[in-house]
Order: sequence, then C-alpha cells, then structure tokens
Amino acid sequence: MCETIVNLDIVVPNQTRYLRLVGAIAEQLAKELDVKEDQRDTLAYHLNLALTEAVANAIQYSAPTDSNDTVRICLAVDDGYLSVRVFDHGGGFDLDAVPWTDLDELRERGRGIFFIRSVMDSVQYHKTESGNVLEMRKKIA
Amino acid sequence: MCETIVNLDIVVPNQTRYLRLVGAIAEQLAKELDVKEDQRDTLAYHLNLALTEAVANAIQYSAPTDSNDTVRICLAVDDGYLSVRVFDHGGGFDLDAVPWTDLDELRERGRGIFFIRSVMDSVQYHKTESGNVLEMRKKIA
Amino acid sequence: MRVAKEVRDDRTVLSIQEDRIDAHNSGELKDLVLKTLEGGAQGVVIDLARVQFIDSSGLGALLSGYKNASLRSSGFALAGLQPRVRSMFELTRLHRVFDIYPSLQLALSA
Amino acid sequence: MRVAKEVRDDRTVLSIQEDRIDAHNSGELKDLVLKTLEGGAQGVVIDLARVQFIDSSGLGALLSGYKNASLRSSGFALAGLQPRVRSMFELTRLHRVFDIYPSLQLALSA
Ligand SMILES: Nc1ncnc2c1ncn2[C@@H]1O[C@H](COP(=O)(O)OP(=O)(O)O)[C@@H](O)[C@H]1O
Ligand SMILES: Nc1ncnc2c1ncn2[C@@H]1O[C@H](COP(=O)(O)OP(=O)(O)O)[C@@H](O)[C@H]1O
Repeated sequence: MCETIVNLDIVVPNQTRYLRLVGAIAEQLAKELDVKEDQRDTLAYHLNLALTEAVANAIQYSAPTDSNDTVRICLAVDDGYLSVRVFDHGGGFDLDAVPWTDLDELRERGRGIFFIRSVMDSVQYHKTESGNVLEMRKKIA
Repeated sequence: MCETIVNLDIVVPNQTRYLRLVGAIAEQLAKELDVKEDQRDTLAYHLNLALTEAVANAIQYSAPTDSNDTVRICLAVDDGYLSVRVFDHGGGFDLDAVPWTDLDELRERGRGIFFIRSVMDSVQYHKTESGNVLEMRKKIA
Repeated sequence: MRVAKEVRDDRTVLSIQEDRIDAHNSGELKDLVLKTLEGGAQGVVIDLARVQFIDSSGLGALLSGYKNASLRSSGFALAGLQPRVRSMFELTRLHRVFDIYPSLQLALSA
Repeated sequence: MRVAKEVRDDRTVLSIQEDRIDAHNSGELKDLVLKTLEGGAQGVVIDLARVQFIDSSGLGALLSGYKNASLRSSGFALAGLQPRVRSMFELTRLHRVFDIYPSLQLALSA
C-alpha cells in the first residue's frame, strides 16, 4: 500500500501565463482525493495557492538566460500524502534562512513562502547539480 | 519553434474512477491553448471525451492480472498540434480493422473508437514490446 | 451513482445526480433502469438535467433501458439534455431513436 | 488584464473582470491603480466580486495602491471579496489594513 496512486508530471514554459493551468490541474487532483467533502474545496484551494507561489518563484528566480526554458512540476499521491515538487534552474536559495513574514510590515512582496508554509504541512528546498527542487508535502488521509 | 510547449504526463491506477480526473485535466489544458474563444469549449469537451474513451479501453482491455497496474497518459502541445497518447499493457488490437460504427444498429457498445475518430484529426495504435499506445492528434492552430 | 427515484402518476422518474456518466458509473445506471422496469414501472423518465458529460458506455446504458422497455411495452423517455450531452446523441443519431424532451415537466405532461 | 473602469460621483471604480489575480497579471493591476491615482482620482474602489483567486503578488499590487493612495490622501477601498479571496486577507491580517466592503454598493454609499 505504499504505491504511488496518482502521479502527474507537468512541464510548462517558464511563463506566468501557465500558472493558471498548473493551479487548475492541482485543484482537479485535490477534488479526486479521498478527503472529507467539506475539506476538499479548501484543500483544492490551498494546493492551487502553494503551487502558484512556488511556480511563480521558479519562473522569477530562474536564470535570465533561460527564457526558452521550462518549469517542471511533479504531483504525487501516495500513502496518505500529497507531495508536490517544483524544479528550478536558478541560483537557488536557503529556504531555512527565509524568516516567517512580519505581517505588520506592509511590504508588497515576501508573502509567497509564507503562504506555502501556512497551507502545506512541510516544505523543503534542495540544491542539486542537476537543478533545484522545492518539495512540499501535505497529509491527506 | 518546434519545441514542445506543454507536456503533461499522467499516471493513474487502472480504475475507472480516475476517468473524471484525466478528462478534467485535459479540459483545463484545452482552456489554456491558443484557440478562438468560441471553439475552446468544444475543444475541451472533445478532448475530455476522446481521453475518457481511450482510457476506459486501456483499463478494460488490459490484462486481468494487471489489477495493481496503472494507466499512463501523455498530453503534449507542440507546433500547432495537440497529441495525446494512452498506453496499455493488454493484448492490443488492430485499430484499422475496427469498422466505422453502423449507427443504425442499436448495439450497446462499440461507439468509443467512433467518438475518438469523430472528434480527433488522426488516431493510430501501435503494439510494441514494452506496451501498446493509442496516439491521437488534433490540430489546434 | 447518486440517483433520485420518484414515482409520478404512472411513471418512475430517475433523476441523475451526477455531472458525469462514464464507464465508472454507467453499469450502475444500466442495472438501476433494468430493476425499475422489472419492478413493473409502466414508464421510465430519465432526467439528465444535471449531467454535463456522457460517454459511449453511458449511451449504451440508456440504449439498454430503451430496448428493455420496448420489449415490455413500457415507456422510456429522456429529459433535460444539456448541449454537450445532446451533441452525443446527434453524433450517434440516437436522438432519432429516443423519446427526448427539453425538460422533465414536458416529459411528464406528454 | 480585463478591468472595467467607471467614475461614480467622486470615485473611480475598477471592476476586475478576471477570476484570477496572480503573478501573470498583478503587475498590470498595480500599474493601472497607480495611473488612476496619478490621474487625480480622489478615491478608488476595487471591485473584486469576480475574483476567485488571488496570490501574494496580487495582494502586493493592492498594497501598492493602498500605500500610494495614502500618500496622496486619496481613498482606497476594496469590495465584494469572495470567501477564498477574503481568507487570504485574513491569513496575512491585511483585512485590518484595507477598507473592505461586502459589496460595491456598500463601498460607494460609505
Ligand atoms: N526558486 C527560488 N530560487 C531562488 N530564490 C528563491 C526561490 N523562491 C524563493 N526565493 C527567495 O525567497 C524569498 C522569499 O520568497 P517569497 O516569499 O515567495 O517572496 P517574493 O518572491 O515575493 O520576494 C525571495 O525574495 C527569494 O529571494
Ligand atoms: N486498448 C485496447 N486494447 C485492446 N482492444 C481494444 C482497445 N481499445 C479498443 N479495443 C477493441 O476495439 C473495439 C472497439 O472499441 P470501442 O469502440 O471503444 O467499443 P467498446 O469498447 O464499447 O467495445 C473493442 O471492442 C475492442 O475489441
């Protein structure tokens, strides 16, 4: 029963116009999961939000030479967890060094990671030679 | 400009309850394509239909031992075409030997390939050692 | 498959509460229609107003009901077809076979 | 980004015609609000009734408008927040910062 149940591998150009598609696919997936009916809509929305923020960052902070590049997103459901991975080819960053947003400061930016942390159960960022990956997990059962 | 623009790789258990998810993802993709607004909804519906029929067949005609098996679906948009591939691990069949459905016969079955042929521009089926694939294409620009 | 069953005068109305009829639930629909006819219903009306999608197996389930009703000389009508659903009947010319009404109300007053 | 602009008495209403505000269109929204304020609008109301989704960049665009309006002593109000959108303001506590009305009508009569 540790098998991956559903696996979605999405590759889109690194352009913000595809945020909507990625978010919509995540919502559809959430709607098929075995979660209580009253939680399904919230889960769908949270997934849409976390993915939108993560993919927007992957696009924004990818190397400027990568204008023909793509963003890859993997969504996997297995063993009661939904895991979402967003890959980028930029310089990477230290996620643990990003503080929780000070909500009293009215800055225009800096709420993306805050949203991801708020709606997902765990977030990790790994720099590897072949690229970076932001991995988010959420318990669904 | 021959690059693949969007690529979706979907793996779901070979159970009919996932037909809805696969169809819904295809509809979302169709809605992001550069097609005229008045044709978008029809395209979305046709894609949903063709995929539902193809995946239902892949599930139904896959080897009965494959009860823990999955169905893989690839959707790719490139160079003005949308291509959809549905893989199965059953005995395969000769698509060209499937006649156009005689609509005057009121049989309960045998309209799946008919729908696929009706709404897509081309359909092919290949048997390979590693599995079979039904490939459907549709011009989108 | 969620279906609301209601007897109106001499007819049994089956209102499909799903937005999709496909290979996942068409078998259930077929069985339900057959059971309803076996139960002695003199006429069956299938209300499809909520259905936004039907595939070939769904049409097959409805054809099964149609044929079984004909054998028993029972009535069998469809009501409330949404445009996408309607287009599936037209593509297969099944709109010439079934008794189709724009709405449940019209089907019942026919 | 599709936005309907309308002047009502002394206020300019910007009705967002998109169901989503995200990094794809939030820059445009920000520019539009700034231009409207630079154009001398005494008060701006953003009607969000059609918006079902807003991300952090969308909140940023609205904050930009809020701050710019404050600098100019112009009014800046939001109206018609859908539940999902409203929840984003609550999560960030920005509902305590913005002037928020349930509907455009209530925003205009305030
Ligand atoms: N994929 C990424 N690559 C590099 N840096 C990133 C990435 N994602 C986030 N960051 C860094 O983390 C910071 C916080 O991100 P976020 O909360 O989304 O706010 P914003 O992007 O609005 O600044 C960003 O300013 C950026 O420095
Ligand atoms: N993936 C597949 N593997 C094996 N046979 C298939 C497959 N898809 C279709 N077929 C064959 O083609 C026939 C026609 O398919 P279809 O038009 O979908 O009708 P139905 O599945 O209702 O019989 C099927 O009866 C089956 O014999």
